[in-house]
Amino acid sequence: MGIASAAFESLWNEYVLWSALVGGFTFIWMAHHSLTYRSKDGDDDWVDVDGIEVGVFPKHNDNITLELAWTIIPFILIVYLTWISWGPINDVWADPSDPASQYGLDCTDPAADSNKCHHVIDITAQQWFWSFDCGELGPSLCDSSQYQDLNGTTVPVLSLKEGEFYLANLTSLDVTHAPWFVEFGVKEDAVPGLDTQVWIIPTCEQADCGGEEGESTLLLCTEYCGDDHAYMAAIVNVHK
Amino acid sequence: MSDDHDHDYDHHPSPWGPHDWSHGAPHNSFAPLVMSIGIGIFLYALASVFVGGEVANLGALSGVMLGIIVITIGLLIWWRQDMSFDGTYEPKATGAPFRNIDLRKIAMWVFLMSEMMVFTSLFSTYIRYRLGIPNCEEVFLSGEWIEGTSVVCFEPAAHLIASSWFHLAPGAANTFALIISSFTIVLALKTAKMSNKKYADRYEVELSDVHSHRSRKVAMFLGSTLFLATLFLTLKMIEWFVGFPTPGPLTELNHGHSEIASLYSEGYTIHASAYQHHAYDTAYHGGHEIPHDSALYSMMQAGTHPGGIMMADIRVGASTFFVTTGTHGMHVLGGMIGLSYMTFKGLRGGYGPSNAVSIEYFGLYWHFVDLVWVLVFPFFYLF
Amino acid sequence: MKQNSLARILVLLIVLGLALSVAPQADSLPNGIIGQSEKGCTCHGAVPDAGVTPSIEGLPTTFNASTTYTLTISFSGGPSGQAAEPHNLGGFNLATSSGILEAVDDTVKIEGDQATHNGIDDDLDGNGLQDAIEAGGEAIISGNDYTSWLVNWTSPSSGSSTFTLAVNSVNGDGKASADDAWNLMSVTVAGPSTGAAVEELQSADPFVVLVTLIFVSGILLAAVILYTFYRVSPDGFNWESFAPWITEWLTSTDHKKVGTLYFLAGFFFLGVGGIMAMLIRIQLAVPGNDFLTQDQYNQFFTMHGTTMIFLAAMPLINGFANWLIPLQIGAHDLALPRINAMSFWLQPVGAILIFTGVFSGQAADTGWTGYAPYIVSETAHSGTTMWVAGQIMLVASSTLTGINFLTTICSMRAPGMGWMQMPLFTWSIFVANLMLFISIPAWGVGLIQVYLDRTIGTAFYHVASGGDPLLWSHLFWYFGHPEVYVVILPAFGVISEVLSTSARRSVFGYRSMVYAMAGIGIVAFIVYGHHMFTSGMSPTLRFVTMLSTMLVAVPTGIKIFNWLKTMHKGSLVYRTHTLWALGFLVTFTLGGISGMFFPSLAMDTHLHETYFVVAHFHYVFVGGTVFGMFAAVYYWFPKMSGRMMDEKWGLLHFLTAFVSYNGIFWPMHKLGVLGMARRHHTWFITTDDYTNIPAEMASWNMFITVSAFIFFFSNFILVGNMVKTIVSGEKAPADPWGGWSFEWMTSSPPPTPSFDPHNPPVLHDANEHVATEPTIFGQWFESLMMPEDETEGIH
Amino acid sequence: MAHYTILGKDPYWMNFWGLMILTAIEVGAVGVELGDTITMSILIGIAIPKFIMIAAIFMHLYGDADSKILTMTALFPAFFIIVMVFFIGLTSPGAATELPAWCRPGYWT
Repeated sequence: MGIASAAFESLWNEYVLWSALVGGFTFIWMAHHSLTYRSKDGDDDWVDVDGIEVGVFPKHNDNITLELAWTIIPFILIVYLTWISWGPINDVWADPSDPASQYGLDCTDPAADSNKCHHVIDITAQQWFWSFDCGELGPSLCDSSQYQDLNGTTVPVLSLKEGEFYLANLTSLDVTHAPWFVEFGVKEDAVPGLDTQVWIIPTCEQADCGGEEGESTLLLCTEYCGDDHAYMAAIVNVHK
Repeated sequence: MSDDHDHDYDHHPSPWGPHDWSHGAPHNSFAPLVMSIGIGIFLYALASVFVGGEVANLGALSGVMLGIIVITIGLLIWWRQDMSFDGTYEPKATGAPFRNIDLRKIAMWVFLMSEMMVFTSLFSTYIRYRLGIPNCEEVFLSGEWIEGTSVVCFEPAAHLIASSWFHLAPGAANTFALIISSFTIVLALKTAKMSNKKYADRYEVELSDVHSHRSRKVAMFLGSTLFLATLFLTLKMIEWFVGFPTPGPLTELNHGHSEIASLYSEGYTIHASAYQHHAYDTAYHGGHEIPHDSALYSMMQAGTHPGGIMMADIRVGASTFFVTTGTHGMHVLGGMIGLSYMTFKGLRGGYGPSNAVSIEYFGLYWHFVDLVWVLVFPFFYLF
Repeated sequence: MKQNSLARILVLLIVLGLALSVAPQADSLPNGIIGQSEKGCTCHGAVPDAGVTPSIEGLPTTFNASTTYTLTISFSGGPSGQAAEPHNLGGFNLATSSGILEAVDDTVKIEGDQATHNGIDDDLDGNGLQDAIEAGGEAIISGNDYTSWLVNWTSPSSGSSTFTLAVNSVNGDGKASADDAWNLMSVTVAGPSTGAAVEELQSADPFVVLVTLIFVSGILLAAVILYTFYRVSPDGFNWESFAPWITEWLTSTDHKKVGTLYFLAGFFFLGVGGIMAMLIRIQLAVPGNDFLTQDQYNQFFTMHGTTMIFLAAMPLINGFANWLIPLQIGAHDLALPRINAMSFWLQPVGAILIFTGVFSGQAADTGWTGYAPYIVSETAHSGTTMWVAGQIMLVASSTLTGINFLTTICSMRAPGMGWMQMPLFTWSIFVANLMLFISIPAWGVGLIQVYLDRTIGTAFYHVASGGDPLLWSHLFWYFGHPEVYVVILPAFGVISEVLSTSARRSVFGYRSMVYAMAGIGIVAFIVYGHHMFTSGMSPTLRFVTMLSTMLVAVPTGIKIFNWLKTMHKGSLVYRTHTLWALGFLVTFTLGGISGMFFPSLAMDTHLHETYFVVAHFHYVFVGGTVFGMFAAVYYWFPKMSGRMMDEKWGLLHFLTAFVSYNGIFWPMHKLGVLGMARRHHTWFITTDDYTNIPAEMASWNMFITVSAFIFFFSNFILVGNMVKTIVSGEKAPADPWGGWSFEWMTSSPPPTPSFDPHNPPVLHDANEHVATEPTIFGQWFESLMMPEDETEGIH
Repeated sequence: MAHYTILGKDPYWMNFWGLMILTAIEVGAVGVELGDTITMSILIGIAIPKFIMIAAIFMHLYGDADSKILTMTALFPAFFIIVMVFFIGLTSPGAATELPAWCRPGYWT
């Protein structure tokens, strides 16, 4: 199962690496100390290093160098992780009015670069299904006229073309919903009374993108919206 | 804390009161249990009376009353235990930072911290909506409306209230009422706090008469505070719902209306999804009210806007107004409940130099309520 | 098709009735009716329109077994046929509880086991004229060009059959129009009366299960109380001695008694929340399960979250705080004992309000976050109002608790105990209460707004009037994020105490521990936006909170490393509470690390609202708070009860619970990344790889459910251990573990008063006191305070 | 209790009349048409001294032995109040794509 966006993939790998390092370091340390420095209950041969006695605040057991070390080193790691997390913000939140952004301008805009431009579609959410509106886009770029059965529920199918950039305007007619393009790793809330947007970059897992039929992926609702929340799904079809 | 009066742990006072304070704080009380049950009944019944803005079951009002009665019983138990409090048990703080300050005073200040956050939340709500929703006046002047279709906009109550002295009168009177009540309660404190000797000199009474003389005076000041608080809520009800007849000579000034119109009668309510007001009527005063530099004016001159009365959905603006001032009003109500107990206790000679701080600590709350009004008044009534 | 029992039909009818009342706003789509599910169809206007009349003809009053009937479905009324070229007239969906539906011609198709019109959309330009006609060809016959259709129905062999028909009447413009209307009808036909019908075994309604279990737990609790009463004094087992005993408990303001009451409430609701978790896990064990309907599932996860956080974790923490804070700081009681009792009693009454919905089957179904506008919408259950009311009482309770603990800790410490000599548990309770106290008014105000919206009809969250749903999210998370630290910080305090005592060292870096906790307390208020990264919150604020959220890891890291270093050169004694503390270190570190994935925006857009989040917060709530509380139970139970707990049972409890716990939540990380969304009542696996969750999820979910049951039952070992200890435990000495703070000074259990009032405890300090000039800050601070020799108090 | 006097008079009495006068000015300022900005400045300009007068004299945050530490207590929530007003009161919802340029990578390099 191909996961999410390229941005997600690289961040994920980096984070998992650091998680493993930090976690491994902590657990090895813990295992070592808890096995090395132990004694049996009832043994009297332990040394009372800090003068523990009821009603007496024990001796301080500190080391300012060490404490500063594990304040500063994690802080540096945090700064690094923040830095690498900052970069991909433009992948998920690019500014559609900025011609320099990686998704360019709206393709219908006369000023747009035809090699780097995006298409705008509308997604409307309501309890409990999605409606897609491809606007003026032709069926090869975007098609929303099909419906398909998904586990006993008829859901709409959104067909998109691989390699194109899509900007979806989200609106909700009743309560808050959120389309989650499971394979593209993006979601954004559709809030009633508010216009939000989400970038969709369709990707395929197979080289031929499922051939004629295209490759189908799942869209789920990920902001709790009432009874049939779990059935509020759609199929996203990606083709060459 | 004072070591003179240790807890006597073999002492088992009745959980219904009264309490013997020389044995320390109450060790048993039914008040918490009873009051909690009362609050539960109250909230449950209230939600049965109203559902989604409509009266669903008026019969449940009896439940609301029952809840209030149970809460009152709980309060009475609480007060019965407190009535005998004469200052013999007054623990003080040890150590930094509140060294030597009465615990009750610290607790009251800590409580006020949470009250500050309550009103900050309400003000944040107000600021967010006031800035986030287009103002009705601006919408009106922009001409982006058409008669007969409601537009969503934020109508500050101040726009209505500050438009006429008659609308402003109850709110302005309330401001003075609260300030005077703040003054009367510090007078009560001052009177209660004065040593017997000083009191006798000051008011030229015999030392033996000081107690009864002082009791009357303290009760008078506390009673005045209670009266002013009652006046505050009465005026509030007049302003919200009831209205008030204007005396004859003033009717002329009030555009010929024979009463101070309440917000309710003006249509300014939480349900006002189609609010209409002469301020948003292009025909009002023959259209002289419309500023000539506004878009609406130019549109009407050009004949692209037919004019008429703008209809507005002002529910959010009205909700913030009524709930914020209402929360303040509930605090006044809470103060009144406390004051009625204190007045009663003062009448019975319950306050003297040894426990006058009780009045001060209640006063902290009362002044805080006044402080909040200092902010609520300009932001909700004037601007 | 599944066999439907009578109960299922009834449930279906109820749900359909509900669906009628809650049917949503929706377009009328060119294809007519889509999106039908077993509870009806969800594809029309806001409310059913009585102007549209559906009908089914051809049904017998009593059907014969296995006979085929031809049914004529039709409707009249509505905007149908108003378009210039009448096509796209409407559609239908017919469901039957038993028997088989078949299409007679191409105008009808069978979807699942339901019949619907065969919609062909041939009007891509939406001008109301078929493209085929425009192109000069023949009109294409489409199922939604009719107002009546034919369907064959083959009856089952026995039982009765309920038909549910939804029709919609559209104006044919192929667009969503305000006048598109729909309606719904339902009819039941009796089956053959010959032969004794075999009663099917009916599965119990999960609600009945839950309510029964809650009552059984309540009765058990009462039985335990009676048993305790009996054991304390077998001769005095009569009303005359019972009445004052129970009165004492109902009216007591003593911090130890109130603490015990908090424990009883906390453990009771921990059990109730656990039962709900088990029902949820049964539902999720297999794909496409229908053990719970979505309606029930939504209530259960809402109540599970609410119960666990507000009615289980918080009372347990308050139980320890009540018991231990006065003992640890050497005070005779809390500052305001009666207010303390009030804090407690508001909780059970609030809990009853929250649960009123459960007993009526209409509990809140909003999630514990209760997002607007769903929470004020009419689709939310009626019990939501009571949920809000109960929470308002809990807010009041927490505020009173805050006043009490802040005042107590600030001003009632024994002589010699400065701020930097306070036990770390006291510090943790102080910081936690400060955070709770400052943050909870925001939520209280939000709750009152919602309560008023739902009752008297204010419009704070009514989107149509300009209400802003995000305001609720802001107010909720302004409180909600500090709140999650409020429940974890006391666990930090417990672990500090337990680890240092067990390692027979003083805790490493006491001061940095305190600063780290204070730092967490401050940072908590400026990070809450990370819960709203995918909402429509101000993007600038999303960015700012991304940066600040990253910072939380620093103080948390300091604490973890300090705990590890505490063991260095110590003499760690393995007792049950030590094991739980070490277990806490493992799980909390894992939970902390997984938390680092969320502030990274590009990852959060994928991980938000998935099982990865569920895994993360259960790792910190259960692996953090609950494990911390378990350590605290084993650590302080001897002090409270005066008897030692059984270490063997404790070890068994730790091993089973720790292993099964990780079995529950570790796989959830994977589930989340692979595409399992949170708060979904069901999930599917089919042969189609791409549109479904991968097949391996089925095994993982079953594994999780089994682990969950083991975890649930393993905790009865603890309950058993506690009962066993009270009844027949070994007597505990004053200081069984070798701790230094004041609670170990008094006997176990402590007398009342805990310390001799004529000889109050004084804290000594083993560190050499170096007399130095106070710093400028110290001098300034000293100048703020009342003079040392002020004996008169304030005038 | 106050241990000081204002201009030789009882501080409570002086404070009371000061507040009455300020409030009268406040109400008067709204009655006279002065334009929004001036009205707002007057309202804020008067609310602040009123606020301080009530807190300092009626609530005894001035002139008592415990005044300083209690003032600090009263000011403690200031940080949290500012955070709340900024985060809740002064932000407005928007689409993520509206992220301002200064929050984007590359802007600073």
